Amino acid sequence: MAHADAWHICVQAEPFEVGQELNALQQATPQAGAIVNFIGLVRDQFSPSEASNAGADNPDTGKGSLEAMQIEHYPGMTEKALNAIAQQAAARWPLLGLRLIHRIGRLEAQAPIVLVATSSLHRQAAFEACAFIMDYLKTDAPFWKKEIGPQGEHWVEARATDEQAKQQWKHAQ
Amino acid sequence: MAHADAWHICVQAEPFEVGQELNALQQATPQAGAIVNFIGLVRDQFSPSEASNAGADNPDTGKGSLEAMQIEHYPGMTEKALNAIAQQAAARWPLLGLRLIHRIGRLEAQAPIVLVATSSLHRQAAFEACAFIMDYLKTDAPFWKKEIGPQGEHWVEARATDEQAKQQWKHAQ
Amino acid sequence: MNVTILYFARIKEVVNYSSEQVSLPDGVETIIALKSWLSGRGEVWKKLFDGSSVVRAAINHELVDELATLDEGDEVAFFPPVTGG
Amino acid sequence: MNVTILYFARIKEVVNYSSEQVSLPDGVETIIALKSWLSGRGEVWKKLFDGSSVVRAAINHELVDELATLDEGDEVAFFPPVTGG
Repeated sequence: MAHADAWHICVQAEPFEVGQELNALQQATPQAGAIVNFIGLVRDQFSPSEASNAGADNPDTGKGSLEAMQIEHYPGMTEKALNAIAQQAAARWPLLGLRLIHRIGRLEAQAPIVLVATSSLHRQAAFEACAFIMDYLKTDAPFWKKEIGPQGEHWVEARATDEQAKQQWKHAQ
Repeated sequence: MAHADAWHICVQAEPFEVGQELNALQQATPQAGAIVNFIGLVRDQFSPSEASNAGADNPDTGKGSLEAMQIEHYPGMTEKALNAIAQQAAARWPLLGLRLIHRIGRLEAQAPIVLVATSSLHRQAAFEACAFIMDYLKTDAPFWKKEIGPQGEHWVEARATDEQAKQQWKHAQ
Repeated sequence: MNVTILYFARIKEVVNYSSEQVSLPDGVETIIALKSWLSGRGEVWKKLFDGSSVVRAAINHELVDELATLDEGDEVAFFPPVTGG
Repeated sequence: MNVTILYFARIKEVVNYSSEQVSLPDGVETIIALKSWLSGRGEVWKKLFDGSSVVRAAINHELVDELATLDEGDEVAFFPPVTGG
């Protein structure tokens, strides 16, 4: 926590450059021995629909190639939710720094959506904090994805496995 | 596994550019939804010595600022060990691609030593495989580090926690 | 009691509102009472809050449960389970 | 039986060899027998293999335990626990 810019949380439409973000984190935390980074990307296929919803909007949901993803969020609440998640992680692991960037708006297939990078003295803290932040982001941060393909669009369904992933952190330790 | 260059394992003296490596992995695995990356860095402090060894070579071990790290390895065995670790990870998780780069020779404080990047459809596989590879690398790949400071140098001691981290994968699943 | 209500994602499209300001009658003082009151607007609203799909609620940017109470000037939001990351 | 022995890291510095070719007498056919035979070279060697510090062994690039057997032409390596990453 030596440098003010060791903690960076941002919601933005603009692309980010992964190498640049990791270099910035590394330079802001010169004591770091371990940096772990997660990048979430727009897949080039539609995500599988829940059975209850399959074909409701669009007979083609669940298969076919995806053109883009539209990401909506709740301005004001999003920033608070991301900060709260980061604070929980910092209370649980000895983090030196963090970069958390989530994009919004229209993103083309294969574009990066989210970057979470954690910096710590040792690898275990960096790995666990990074996975923790992603698991909480998936269930607590107000973002919604809509997939757009040649034959229509549909909202991505929340996955039960994401809620389970978060719950595991409550039982751990 | 669509692209031959989705799997890249390398031991090298040269620095690597993290952004470039991650872009290469992303481009080689266009179906990826998740990329997880670990970077191990030369810390700017001496690592703590084991009690049994403290001050044996050098009264200053265990504290003071570190100038550089010298990394020795066992050519021939190293490459085999890294490939074997990567194969174990690929057998256990549905990986789309992997980059594993370990540097050797003299590295200055804060220089990156090792990069492990895993690419998968979903984040859990990418996170677990990346952590698994690092845990096995720490105990199975024949690298040895010597820390060099203003008042001398000393070999880094193996940490019991690294062996424990590896053992946990044998009990899991 | 006056509150602002925001709608997001699929719910915004279903109700065709992104936000509105409403004056609540006496007795509508919790999330569940608000859902019930909004259900009286017609078929679309009734179906939205009939429990067939999950609708999350936030008050002033904090996720809350059904029994959370409303205060004058609150910003309430309704949205589906989140899908970011 | 002729084998090549390699030494790494702290062990290389202690014995002052990085590699050597040796002709083993009959009966020296395992890692533990080789350690014992090398210990006969003097104080430095004896201390190295007396169990006070861990010495790992590999045969032809594979980590092995003390009871692993040697064959003609094998490349044997002795080194401390690894510390990469």
